[in-house]
Amino acid sequence: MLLAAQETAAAGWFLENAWLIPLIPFVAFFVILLFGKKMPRGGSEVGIASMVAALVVAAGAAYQWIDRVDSSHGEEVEPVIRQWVWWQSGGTRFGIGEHIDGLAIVVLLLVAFISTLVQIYSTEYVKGDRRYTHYFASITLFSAGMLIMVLAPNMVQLILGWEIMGLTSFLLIGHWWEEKANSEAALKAFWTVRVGDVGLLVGTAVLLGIFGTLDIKGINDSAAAGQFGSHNALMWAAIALFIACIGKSGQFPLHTWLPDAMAGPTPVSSLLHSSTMVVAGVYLVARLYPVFHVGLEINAVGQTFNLIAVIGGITVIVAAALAFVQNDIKKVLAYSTVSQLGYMMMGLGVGAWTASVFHIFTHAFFKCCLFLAAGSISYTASHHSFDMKKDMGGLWKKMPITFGAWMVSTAALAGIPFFSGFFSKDEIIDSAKHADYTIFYLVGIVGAFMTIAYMTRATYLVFFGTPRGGAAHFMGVEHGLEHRDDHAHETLGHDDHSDDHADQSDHGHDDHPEPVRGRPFPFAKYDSPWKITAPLLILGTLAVGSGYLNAPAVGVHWFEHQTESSIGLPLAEHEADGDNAEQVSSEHAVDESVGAEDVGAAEHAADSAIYSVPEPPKFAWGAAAPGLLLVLAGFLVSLFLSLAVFGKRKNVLSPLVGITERNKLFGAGHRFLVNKLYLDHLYEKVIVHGVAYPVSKAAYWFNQNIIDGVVDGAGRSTKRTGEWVYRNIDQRLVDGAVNASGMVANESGHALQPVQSGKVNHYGALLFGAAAVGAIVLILLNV
Amino acid sequence: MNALLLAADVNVAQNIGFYIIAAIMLYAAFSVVSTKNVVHAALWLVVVLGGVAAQYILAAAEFVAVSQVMVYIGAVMVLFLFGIMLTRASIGADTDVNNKDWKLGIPVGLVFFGVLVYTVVDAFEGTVIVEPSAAQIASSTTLISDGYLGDYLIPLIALSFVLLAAAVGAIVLARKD
Amino acid sequence: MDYSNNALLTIGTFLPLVGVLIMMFIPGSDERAHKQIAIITSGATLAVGIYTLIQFDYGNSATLQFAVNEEWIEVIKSNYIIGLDGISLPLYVLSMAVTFLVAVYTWNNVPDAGNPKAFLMLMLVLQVGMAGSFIAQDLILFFVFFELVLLPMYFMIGVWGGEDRQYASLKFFLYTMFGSALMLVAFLALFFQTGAESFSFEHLMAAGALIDHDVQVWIFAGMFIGFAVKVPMFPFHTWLPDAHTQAPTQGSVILAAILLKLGTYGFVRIALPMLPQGAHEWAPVIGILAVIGIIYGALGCLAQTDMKRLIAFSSVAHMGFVMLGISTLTTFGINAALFGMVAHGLITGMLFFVAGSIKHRYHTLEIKRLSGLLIQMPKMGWILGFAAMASLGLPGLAGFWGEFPVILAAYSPAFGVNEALFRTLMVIAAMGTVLAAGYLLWLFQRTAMGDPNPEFVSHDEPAQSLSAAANHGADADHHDEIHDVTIVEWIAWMPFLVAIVVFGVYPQLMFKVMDPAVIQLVERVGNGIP
Amino acid sequence: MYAVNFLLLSAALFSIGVFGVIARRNAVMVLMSIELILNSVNLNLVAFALINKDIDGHIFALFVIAVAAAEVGVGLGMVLMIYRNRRSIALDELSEMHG
Repeated sequence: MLLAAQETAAAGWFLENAWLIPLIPFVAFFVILLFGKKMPRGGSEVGIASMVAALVVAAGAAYQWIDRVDSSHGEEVEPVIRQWVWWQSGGTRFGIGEHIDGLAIVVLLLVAFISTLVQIYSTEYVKGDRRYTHYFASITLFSAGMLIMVLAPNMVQLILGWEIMGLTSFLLIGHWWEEKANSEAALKAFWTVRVGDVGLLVGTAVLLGIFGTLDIKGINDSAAAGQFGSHNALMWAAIALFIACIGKSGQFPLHTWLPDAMAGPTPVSSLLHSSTMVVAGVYLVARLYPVFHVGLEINAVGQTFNLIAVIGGITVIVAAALAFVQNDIKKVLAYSTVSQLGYMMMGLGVGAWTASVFHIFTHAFFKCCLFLAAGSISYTASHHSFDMKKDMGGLWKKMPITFGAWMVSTAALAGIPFFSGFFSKDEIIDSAKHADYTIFYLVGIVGAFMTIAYMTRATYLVFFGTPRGGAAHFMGVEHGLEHRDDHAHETLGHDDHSDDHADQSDHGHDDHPEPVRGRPFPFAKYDSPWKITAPLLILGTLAVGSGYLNAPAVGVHWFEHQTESSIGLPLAEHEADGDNAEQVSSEHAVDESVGAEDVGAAEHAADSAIYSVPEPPKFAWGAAAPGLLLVLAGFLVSLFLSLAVFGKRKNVLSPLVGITERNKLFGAGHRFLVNKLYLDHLYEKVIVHGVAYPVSKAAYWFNQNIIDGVVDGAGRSTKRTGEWVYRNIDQRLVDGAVNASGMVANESGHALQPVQSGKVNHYGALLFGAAAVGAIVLILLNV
Repeated sequence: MNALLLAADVNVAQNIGFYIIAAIMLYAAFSVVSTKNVVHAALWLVVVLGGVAAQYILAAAEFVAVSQVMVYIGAVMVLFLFGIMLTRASIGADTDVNNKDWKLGIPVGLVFFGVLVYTVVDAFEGTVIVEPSAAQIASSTTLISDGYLGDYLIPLIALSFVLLAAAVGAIVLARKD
Repeated sequence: MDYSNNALLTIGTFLPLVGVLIMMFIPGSDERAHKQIAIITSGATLAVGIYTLIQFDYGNSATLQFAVNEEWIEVIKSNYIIGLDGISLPLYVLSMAVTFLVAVYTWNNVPDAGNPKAFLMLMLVLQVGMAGSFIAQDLILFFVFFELVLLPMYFMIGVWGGEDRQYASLKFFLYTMFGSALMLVAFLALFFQTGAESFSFEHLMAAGALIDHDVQVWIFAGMFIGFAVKVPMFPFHTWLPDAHTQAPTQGSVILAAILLKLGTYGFVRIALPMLPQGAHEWAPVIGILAVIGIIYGALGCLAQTDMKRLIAFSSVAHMGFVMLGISTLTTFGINAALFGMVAHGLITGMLFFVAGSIKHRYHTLEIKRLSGLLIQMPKMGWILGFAAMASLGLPGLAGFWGEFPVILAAYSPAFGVNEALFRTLMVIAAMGTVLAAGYLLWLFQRTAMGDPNPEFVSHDEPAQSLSAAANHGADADHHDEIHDVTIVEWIAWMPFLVAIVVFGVYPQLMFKVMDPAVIQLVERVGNGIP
Repeated sequence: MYAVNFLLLSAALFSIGVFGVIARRNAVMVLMSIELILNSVNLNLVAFALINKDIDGHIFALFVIAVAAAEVGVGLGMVLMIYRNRRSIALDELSEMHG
């Protein structure tokens, strides 16, 4: 039963039937759960097939959406909405179905595509796992949940998808639940996100109270048109919903669950905890942007900060600082993810909707790629260890694909020009400056500096320097020097040695029998098997290429054009004063890449609308220069720091060799090389030990002990409160009152026992005496 | 006798009759609960029961009065005397016919009496009984029988079962096996 | 009203008595026959229930259907009036389904005290009382059914319960009797205040609204305590953990699934529409107590060391949500409350089943001693996880629909009830969902995850082994009791599991039935408030 | 004639009966006291019948007489049995009902 007559005519089959996209993996989940174990490939084939099918439909829908936008000729592009009755109350019916527009298309494609790659990757990575089928069931259910959320036409469906993601996150983080640490990380993730979800529930209730509907389109339209009772209520709705986003998207101060969530298998980290699930919060803000924009008065005249931007900005800096002191490669990436999510939030907080959504898009590719690369390293080179200091180093020679993908993605993450991250991140920073949010502009460029710094450090530790631990083992085997008969040998050789896995048991989750590994690509025969490296190649390519969908630097605004109807608010020139406005308007005249009609339409809309978001600024190299210079500075500082700190320890020669090579490659001056010891001394003693170390240590300490401590403490004290209440109030007071009455009865029973003499006369006396007393009472009452 | 008593002008006589009988009854009742001789107690009880029957007649309830005489004085009292005999109570005075703490009964009884007097006086003070006419009295027996075989038929049958059960029960209890 | 005098409901309600009669004449030694008869009888009852579902006119679910109005006790003007509408239909059928499944479960899970004959007979009598309460449309009739439930449950706990059964059963009995007494007084007051004309719901709903405001408040107070004890609401809840902990599995399941619903059903069916002004005055009090119950029950859960007791405490929290929904006096709230009743019945029933089966295998429910269920009994462990997820209100499973609309409703309670108060309550209640996630998942983590307790691992297998410890058939010591879900358990549980998913995924199935009736009810309440 | 007369008489009889029930040690005498109480009740019933001009009071009185007869029968039967078993009908020696 269709909920209401919705305009879907001539939208095209794929757009009309986009509801199939989540439904396919959802059904596949049940198929895997019920029949997966009996299938030849343990259900993974169903998972992959369903994701491919979803991807095909999503791609079809994307194609038709592009067609729809292109044929609209500058008019407002309506989203395609279809809903079926899901539940009703008080005669009001609520639907389930689809709400598909540019924003939804972007994330749909993203999720379907990355899920497919990650599932393929996983068939190798978790091969032989005891709960292989469960793994694929959960990860398929995750994709279904995310797709449900993305397609949600109303808040209830959004909550449905949101919570399904939370569930699968719990299941997958705790995939190896035999170890207490893993199950605790899973619980922590679920609880922390759940704390945020209070905001989601409350915010939804407030929205229903304000707008009388839960349909996203209805809410957005009313909010944009100013049709809400009191601004106060809308503000509270926005704050409540944003709390949910803080929890889900790992924003400060609820970000602590995300690094812990790395206890899950690496493909899970790459899919859920970097590229897709954690952007759900950002997606929610983008989806309901009019609510947040109006409710929190973003871009209002004279506003210098707002909740979203502040939280995002703090997250950027704090997480980046934390990433600097991690030894676990996945934790570096996790903090990096948190930091990048902070960028997205900050972008939304300063009105840079398009840039933020585009950053969701590009970030997903390069961050997923980084995680998969980390997985590839641990799978092949480091004996399932993620410790950069103990088990890695010098891997670039043996793992060309992994190394290449990592480097490209790192460049994208760091925002080096012409890699994808540059186009999105720089635009966020630029927009902040443009919209007069100077503080956040500074936060943005400092964040960029820190990003490249920690990534350089990590890259150095993983791929350069002396191989250590597991990596040394791995590298050593190549040279034929040692240990032909152990596990590392098996990693490389294709002959079967499946009988001896004794050495694995010290690494926790991989106690199960190691399966026979797949074959690597012939041109990188020491790298991971092809099922792992193929996704890396694809994602690495996209880490470069995806940026060109919306590259103002080279004059491409295609992405913006496709998604701008999803903002829910008209675009308008921000009324900035002084040089800024002049500069912008002059750029306006120069840059003709946006059609004159579009500008006219937007300005016209801006005149009539009450609220509007500023149009993305026009790109200028001059504006980007400070950021780029800081990126360069960050790279250099971190590089020398890394060389000095980590390179020195192994022997005297290798760091020297390493340093010369790097400096030749990047054309840096020899002076630094000569003065290496000075710098070493300076950085290590002054900056590292004097400033950076204590600061980040302090931040980490603060994080682990205060914020995390608050989280843990809240849990612990809640439990203690529970115990106290139970012991003292329930058992003593409430139950005590009940038992006391019993006891009184009992005691008085003892007291009255002599009365209970068994003598008839006494009974008679009591009976009549009581009757008399009763009669007297009655008389007195009636007098 | 009824007609004589019910005449309006002999109301005084009726009152006097009532008080005399009442006085006798009360004395007899005190004796029942205070005498030390069981047989005497039974005999005083006969006096009380007879007095009650007399009061019934004063209250224009002859059928009840007759039943009272027949059932109580005729049957129940005989039962009591048999009971006394069979339990070999001494015909003479008993030494400890009362409980150790028999005095408990005095306050209870007095309180009860006080409550009842208060209630009765409070509720019926000044209520004068309109004497029923002769015809009414004559028809009262008819009305009673109508009541028994009409509205109260089921309770009557139930009561007969109770009596039967009591008879059987009494036999069972008293049998010497 | 149109009384079709259709015998369907009467048959459906009293059919279990036929089974009881037959069982009476079969010697208790023939346990198998008793189990068979109980299953067949309750199955037949369920079949009648399903037939009722089919015959029900869904387009017309606000009006009473299959209504019967026969003379019963004329002296006190009480009639045998029964009928079914959208509010009672789900609960009516649920009671039948639960009894049937519990009877099936009893097939090889007779409680330790033995004597399945008496046990099953009591269960069937219990079913009559439960079903009757949901169809009664006359206060006296309702009261009779309501009280009929009490005795079988008392015996079930008192005879087949745990170590402390005597205490628990007596507490249960006295507590509920205390509530019933006040409730009866309130019923009679209502009867006399409305002119002592009739006990029928229809009459009382029309006449009750006209009672003087203050009188309504007092009568409502009596009903409130009566029903609140049954629900149970904080602070009348202390009988519940004891009763649940001591009751046999079957008793716990029925108690959680149906019995608790009698209280909330009473609020919705009797207290609200008959005393609108009373309800209006009491709504904030109910709301506050409900929210205290939510938080308090959750805190209580966190402190528990016994699995069954934990689940029992969670009932307090969940029923808090139901009561909060009712106290908003909105369609959203009452719909959600009704949904929550069914959902809680299914989910908590399921949790008690699992707890019972774990106890059966391990002879303990100490959370500390249980560990690694997922390794020893993977299916059981996952069912526990599933039920825990459903219980904490995960969307897509039934529990969500009992909580989420309540939160929506609490934002704007109806008829001028204090908004600021209810918004505060809404936020606190939403926080309750976090606590729910806390205690349920913590329970799951401690019992299901990790390695099995060496105490329960067979000797031939090293304790630290991570490979599935399913094969215990070889050794003959007590550990071979630890096996995964049996066939009988599957049969008894599968409908619960399926229903939790189906109602969670497509809640309209139930909302559609309830909503028109609820709208009518809320209108009626609204009309009664000046 | 005043209604109070009958009622007060009956009240007095009742109270005396109550005293007897409490004070007496001999089971037979307790039974007698009970008879006193019953008769006072009967007197009340008949008086009310007179006041209200309603024959029902008579009917109830007759019921009470019948029940009283039954009661005496059973009561004495019990007393006999107790006597046979214990050779005493002193009530204060019977304390099997001791709580």
